[in-house]
Amino acid sequence: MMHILIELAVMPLVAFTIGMFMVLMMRKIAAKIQRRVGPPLLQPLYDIVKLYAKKTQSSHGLLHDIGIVMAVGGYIAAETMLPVPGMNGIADKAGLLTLAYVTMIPSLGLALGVGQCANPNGSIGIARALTAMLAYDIPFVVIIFGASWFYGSNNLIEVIAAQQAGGIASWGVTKMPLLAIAGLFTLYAMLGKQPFEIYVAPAEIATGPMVEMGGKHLGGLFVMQCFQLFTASAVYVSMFLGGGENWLFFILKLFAVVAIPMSMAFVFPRYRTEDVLAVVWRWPMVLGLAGVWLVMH
Amino acid sequence: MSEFALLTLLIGALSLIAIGIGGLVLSRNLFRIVLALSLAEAGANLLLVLVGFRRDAIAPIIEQGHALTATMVDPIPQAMVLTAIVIGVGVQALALSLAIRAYVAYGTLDMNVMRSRMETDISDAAGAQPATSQHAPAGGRPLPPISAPRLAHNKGAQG
Amino acid sequence: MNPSFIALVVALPLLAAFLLPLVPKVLRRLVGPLVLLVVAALGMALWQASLSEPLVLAVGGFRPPLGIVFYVDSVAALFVLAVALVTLLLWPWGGDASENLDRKQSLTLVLAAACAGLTVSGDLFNVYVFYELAAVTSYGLAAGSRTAAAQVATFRYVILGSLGSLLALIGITLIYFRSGTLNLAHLADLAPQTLHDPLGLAAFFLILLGLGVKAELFLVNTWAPEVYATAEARVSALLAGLVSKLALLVVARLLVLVFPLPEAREALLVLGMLGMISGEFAAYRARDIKRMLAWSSIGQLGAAFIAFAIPGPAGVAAGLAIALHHLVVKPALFLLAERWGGSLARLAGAARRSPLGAALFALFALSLIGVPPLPGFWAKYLLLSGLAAQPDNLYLLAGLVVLVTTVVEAVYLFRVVGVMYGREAKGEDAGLTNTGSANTQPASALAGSGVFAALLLAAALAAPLLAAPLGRMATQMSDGAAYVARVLPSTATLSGAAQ
Amino acid sequence: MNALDLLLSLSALMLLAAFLFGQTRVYPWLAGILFTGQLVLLAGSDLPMAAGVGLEIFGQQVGWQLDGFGRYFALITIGAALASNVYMGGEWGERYQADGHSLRWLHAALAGNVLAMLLLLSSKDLIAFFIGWELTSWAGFLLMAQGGERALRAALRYVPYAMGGAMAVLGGLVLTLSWTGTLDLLELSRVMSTLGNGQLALLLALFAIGFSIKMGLLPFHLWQAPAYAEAAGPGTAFLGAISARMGLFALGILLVKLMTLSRVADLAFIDGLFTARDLLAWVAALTIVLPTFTALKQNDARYLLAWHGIGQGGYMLLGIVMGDATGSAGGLLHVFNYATYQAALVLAVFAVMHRTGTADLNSLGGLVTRMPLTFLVMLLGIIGLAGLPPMNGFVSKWLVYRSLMVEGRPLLFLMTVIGTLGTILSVYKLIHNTFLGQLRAEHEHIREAPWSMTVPMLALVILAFVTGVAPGLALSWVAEAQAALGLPVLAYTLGGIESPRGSLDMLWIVGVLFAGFGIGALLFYGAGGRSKRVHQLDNYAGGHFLSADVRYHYSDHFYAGLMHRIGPLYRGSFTWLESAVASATDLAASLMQAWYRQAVPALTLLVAAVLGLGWMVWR
Amino acid sequence: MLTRYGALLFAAGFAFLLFVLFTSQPLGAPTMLAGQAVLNEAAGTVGAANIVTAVVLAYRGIDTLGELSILFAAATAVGLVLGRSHGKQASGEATEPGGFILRAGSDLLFPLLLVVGFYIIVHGHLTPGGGFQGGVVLAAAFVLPVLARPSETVSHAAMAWVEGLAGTAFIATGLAALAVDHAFLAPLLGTGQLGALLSGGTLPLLYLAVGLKVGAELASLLLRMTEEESGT
Repeated sequence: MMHILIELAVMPLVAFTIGMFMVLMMRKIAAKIQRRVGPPLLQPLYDIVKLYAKKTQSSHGLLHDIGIVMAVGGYIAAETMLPVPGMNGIADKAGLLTLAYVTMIPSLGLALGVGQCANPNGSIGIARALTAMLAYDIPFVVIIFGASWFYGSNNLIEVIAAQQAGGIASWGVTKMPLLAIAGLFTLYAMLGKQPFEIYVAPAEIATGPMVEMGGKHLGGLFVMQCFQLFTASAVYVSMFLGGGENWLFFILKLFAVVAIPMSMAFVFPRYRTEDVLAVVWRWPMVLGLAGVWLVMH
Repeated sequence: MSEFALLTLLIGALSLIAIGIGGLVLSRNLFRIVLALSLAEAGANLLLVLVGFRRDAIAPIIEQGHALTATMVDPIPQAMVLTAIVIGVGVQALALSLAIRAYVAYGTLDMNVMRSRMETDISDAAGAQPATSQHAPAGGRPLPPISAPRLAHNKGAQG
Repeated sequence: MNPSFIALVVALPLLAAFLLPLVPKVLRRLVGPLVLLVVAALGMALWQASLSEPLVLAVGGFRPPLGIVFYVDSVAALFVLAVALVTLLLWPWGGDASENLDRKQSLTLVLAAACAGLTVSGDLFNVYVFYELAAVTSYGLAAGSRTAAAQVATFRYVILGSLGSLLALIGITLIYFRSGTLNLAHLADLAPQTLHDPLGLAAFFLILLGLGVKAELFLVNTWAPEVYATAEARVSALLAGLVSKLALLVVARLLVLVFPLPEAREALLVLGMLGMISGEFAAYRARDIKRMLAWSSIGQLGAAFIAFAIPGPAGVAAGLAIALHHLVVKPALFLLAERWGGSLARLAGAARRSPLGAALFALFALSLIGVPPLPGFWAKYLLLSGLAAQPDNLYLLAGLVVLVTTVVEAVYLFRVVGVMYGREAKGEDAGLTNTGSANTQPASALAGSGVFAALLLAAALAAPLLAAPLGRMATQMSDGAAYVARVLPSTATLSGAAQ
Repeated sequence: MNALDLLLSLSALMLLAAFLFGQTRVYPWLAGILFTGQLVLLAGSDLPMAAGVGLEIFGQQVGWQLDGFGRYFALITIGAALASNVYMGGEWGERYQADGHSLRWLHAALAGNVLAMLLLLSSKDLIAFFIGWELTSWAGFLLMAQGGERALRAALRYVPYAMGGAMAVLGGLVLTLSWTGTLDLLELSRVMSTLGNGQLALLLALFAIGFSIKMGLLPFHLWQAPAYAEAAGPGTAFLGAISARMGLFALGILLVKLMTLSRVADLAFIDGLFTARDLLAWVAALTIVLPTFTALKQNDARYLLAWHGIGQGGYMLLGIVMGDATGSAGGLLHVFNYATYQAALVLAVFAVMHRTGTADLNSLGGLVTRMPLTFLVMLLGIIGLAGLPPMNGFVSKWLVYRSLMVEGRPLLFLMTVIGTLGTILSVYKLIHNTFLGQLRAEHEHIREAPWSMTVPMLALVILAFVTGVAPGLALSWVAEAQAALGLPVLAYTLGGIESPRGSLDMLWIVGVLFAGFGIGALLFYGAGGRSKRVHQLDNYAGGHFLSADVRYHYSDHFYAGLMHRIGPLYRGSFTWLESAVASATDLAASLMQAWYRQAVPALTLLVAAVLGLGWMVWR
Repeated sequence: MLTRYGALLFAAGFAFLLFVLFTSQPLGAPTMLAGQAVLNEAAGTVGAANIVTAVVLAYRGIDTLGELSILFAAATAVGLVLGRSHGKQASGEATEPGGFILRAGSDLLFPLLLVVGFYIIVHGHLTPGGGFQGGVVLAAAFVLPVLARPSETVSHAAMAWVEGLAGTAFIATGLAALAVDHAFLAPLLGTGQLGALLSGGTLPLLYLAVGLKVGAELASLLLRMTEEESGT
């Protein structure tokens, strides 16, 4: 009981910090690719502080706020279900599948909040976001299925233990390379980063979910993004990269998961909504199903 | 009576039936139909009598001169024929009277014309469209799926 | 009970019919119902008496193979009762000029006598005579609506019926030709040696076609929709409800006693299936309620033919159940149709104008399609379980046909229910909405169908109690050997007669 | 008089009472008391509850007995009826009567449904079963047909399906009798699995078709959505919550108790390429996916929910077909869970209809401020329907997923997840188009639904939440049902299940989730400046002020991109099938009518006589 | 055209099939199981010299009752079809009477036909003939005057009385047997001397009833049709 309370208090901080640096890293990588300098070290934190500190904060109603609360809170809960070095939280009571569904709660929260704003552009953005969720979650659960079947368990603690037992040779990525590749692909779609950023559409914010978000609503979403980056990469690390033997390796793995594919993906142009569906349902799906077939035979 | 004569009678009776039925089927005139019917009935009656016929036998009437044990033809078919004839008469009379009335009403004795007039009358009386109409039966066939108002441009809505 | 009284069920209605025009005007309207009540009482008494053992009457006191025999087992007795009751319920009370009413009442009485005769007669030619009697009276009644369409339809009916009778007569001639006797028991006794050959089968087929005209057998039932659509509703009810059942009963008797052959059963089965398919599907597209009911009754009789094609008591039980059920339901539906008449489209909103009538229609429809616990279900259950118990695939096919056509039946019957409970005709259609034509008697029609509904509900409640008597009746009827033994106590006399 | 007799007589009494004075204000109170009494009686009685009366008819014993499996469904039935009854008893019923409908008949139909279902659920043999089955179908018809012309027409569309199903069942029944000589369910559970493969396959086909029609499995599902959606409000709720589940009940008895799943798995087709069990599982899986995505296209809230009802049935069947403790528990638990939130959702939609007069998703919007309680009900309901924590829908679906994972069925698993994701999309559309977005000017003064409507709705979602947090409460009934059916029994805890390969403890999960929300709230409200509340009608888009009379609510064609991609995949092929059958019937009917219009019937008679004679003479 | 030939072909085929069936056993040698027994017994039990009559009235008496009823039903049905409602019974215009020869002939023949008819009826149990044949002659006797003088109608009421009473008499005889002998239509009054006019018990009485009934029914049938003809 006590350790869970502690984890609930500590994990958001850890996740926020790691997530923030991930954001920074991504912006840096993007800048390097585009031959720019990129933002300074604490720029993401400045962004959030600025937004929170804004004088004019307008809310479209209780649900607008609650949506943000749900978005942030859902990830906090999800983090508690992830085993990290030294803390297992309630990972043995929830499992991979539950985790996958808990991570849908923030999307729903965001959708509710945006819906309350009564801005048609926001609603359109949410329709895109949910479509994207439909796109990436389908291959994602195939991968979850393959991993659970391979490890014979749904319990992330056991999954990690099984991987750590034999070093790199028993990591998911070596045992199930196809699933790992598909997982990476899916992870990218899940994060809503290029080239899958159509629903957020950061460049044309007026036609995305963020249209009515300002001040701490937007700040909350920035926080959520940090959590999301952490959670998603941690899930991937736990499934395929042997989890965290210790915090150092864990963090390195987390950053690697985000950094490596990003360097490649950033050069692709953005996909349209229906193309996201087509791409995500084609490559990761085929890879994932093939991986599951291999795992099961 | 010789075998040949018997066969001739049989063929005669059967021919009457065949001619009668053939006429019944082919005639369009109501009176001819009734006549054909009575012809066929005559054939059938003849057949019935023929079945009761017994070679070298006398009529089943006990006369003073004859012994009671004399060979007689079968009396039962004869009785049956008597009944059958009377039945035939009754039916024919009824058919004729119907023909008369129908003629009075429709002014024709042609069965085909009468039939189509009758069909029309039935439909009129029922207040229904004529049977040749391609409309759906009253009450409608099983409904197409009910789609919500603005679903039209989204074809094939029901999966 | 003295078996001599059996003759009364035929003689009394005939006597009443002959005397009807001579009875003083005051009493004239009472004669028919009274006589029918007496016949009903006789039927009841006969049923009681015959449940334990069938009654045999040698008419005129001549020993069986020589004279005509009346044979009353519990089935026959029940049908006598049914004849009396149904005729009473469909009695032409009025609505006509006095002279024509006399005639209709006379004809109805003669019809009742003919039907009673059909059920009790144990002689092939006598059956033919009563069949013709029933035929002629039904022709008369069918033409009794005195419209030109009715007369043409009846004429066509007469021609088809007479041709059928002709075939039946030829069939009887064939049988007599081969066996030299007309007594059914005697024929049953002789059949294995003499009639179970192509000739016997041919004779059976001819008789089947002949009697099939009244029984609405497929191939020879094309008259039914025309006649039922043009005749008065209660006449249609009589023909569809009563007369068809008795022709069917005769065919069944013949099948059980004389021709218990697989070929005969197959013929019945195939024709029954075709009847069900053609009737129910044709009704599916019917546009007016009378023709819909006519087609529906063709389908139901097809089911009864299928049932009687099942060998043994199971088949007879199923056939009886279907026939009796239809006997109750179809006349009631025709009575309701008399109340509404007209095309289905005009029924729109009928439930508002006549809630009781619409409710009764729904009740009968439910029973007709066999929704438990209404009696129609038990009839269908008996039929299907009988079919399923047969090893031959043709029987299974028949079962499939029954199932499929029931679905079709449900669709068109409930389409009507839907129309009745739906919105009333609006706009230009409103003028068409018929509020009951002048020559109908809505109240008596509704009361009549109400009585039928009461019978139906009583049967539903008493279904467990009815099962045993039905089984007994079926056993009695399907036991050919017992029939022979009862009518011809010793076969020794027969061989004596043959000498 | 024992407990089951009492239960059934109470039900019959209620039916009678509904007929006699269903239109009065007293009746709902009486019915509420009686329903509650029935619930208490059911929950408190020892199993199995056997009826004191039994009949013998045509050589068959007909009797009634309620075991754990039946009681599970019976509890849900009466619970759903109770909620519907309360809802019907207040303002909704008055409006319904004022609109010219008969409340008496509606009450009677509801009571009749309950009675019929109880008879079905407690049947001891196939005859009693069939009686119950048909009564349920027609009582359902009665309930569907009320509420106007469209309801009637939709109900009529149900008739051929219902009858087709009933006839398939009846055919199976008589074949069973013929092959095994018995109709007693207990006896059959011993002998039926010993039948040969061919016979068993035929029986399975007949019964399964019959039951699937009721359940709305593919391809027999087309009737269900309009029939359920168009019924009168509480009728829709009741029908949606439990009526179609009678098909699941029957399938459960057939597959598990009578035939046994292992025997069903023996029935292989096409050289063992797939078995009957696979086939059923795939039908269930497709039933999850296709109707769910059809629901996504609906623009009427009632239809949307009704289509989801069809889809959710797939999870239940899939769970039962998996046959292990986890899967079958999931399937069975989903019956209860689904009933709670579906009834709540339907009632909420009808509450909105009660106030606004429409359920068209393109004519609503922004009602969250007007009807907050109804919004809450719908929010919790859709979370349940979508199968997300913390509601109970998640638990039952999780059990099914878990079973599919353990049994190693990746494609079926994928189907269930696709279904869930589709549900999330579609329910968001539901709540967005109804409660979020722009408030229409004409809805500005709408009030919250009256208490008689909100109380049953809230009770249902609270139940759904409580059994989501502590699924053990409902799982005790499920375990009892599993035992009665002969399935392996799930070892459950209050919070879910305890398993080394992955357990589920909803108490902890929900606890953490709410703790997370708490921290989120702390982060949001605890820091930064106070936010100013903007009026609901004070909106800008693209820098342009949007006044209330401009309709800018984004509702139509909600998932345009998705539809563009997947729309062609399911373009009404089943509708085509249905209309093909209808046209074929029409054609056959025309042919038959032509037969009866032949000009010279005598010729037919002659030909028939000649052919028949020839056949008889020369065969 | 195809229908025409097809129909003829089928009619011929029907006859051919019947021919095959009826030649499957020798004609002219009937099995006569019941027939022979009747031949043996009829004289003794019924007492009619004409055994066909014995069959018609005694052994198969109920057939005859049925057949009378058919005639009655047919006549009633024809009345129902053709008959008008009250008041319009008589035809409007007077019809031309027949020629002299017809009128004189009919006057002459009427009594003759009556006598012949009754003779045939009452000797029905002795000689060929009987109620049906005699009844037809009687009917002819009553129709002939109408042919001669179409304007003179025969009273339907009287006809109805004859019809009703004759039928009643037949059944009453049967019922009397039921009362006396406990067998409907059983022969009563002994058999008498075979071949005598007053023999065969109730048979002559029954035949008389049959004759009157047949005569009246046929006459009324014919008269109705002639009225219909002249009325239109």
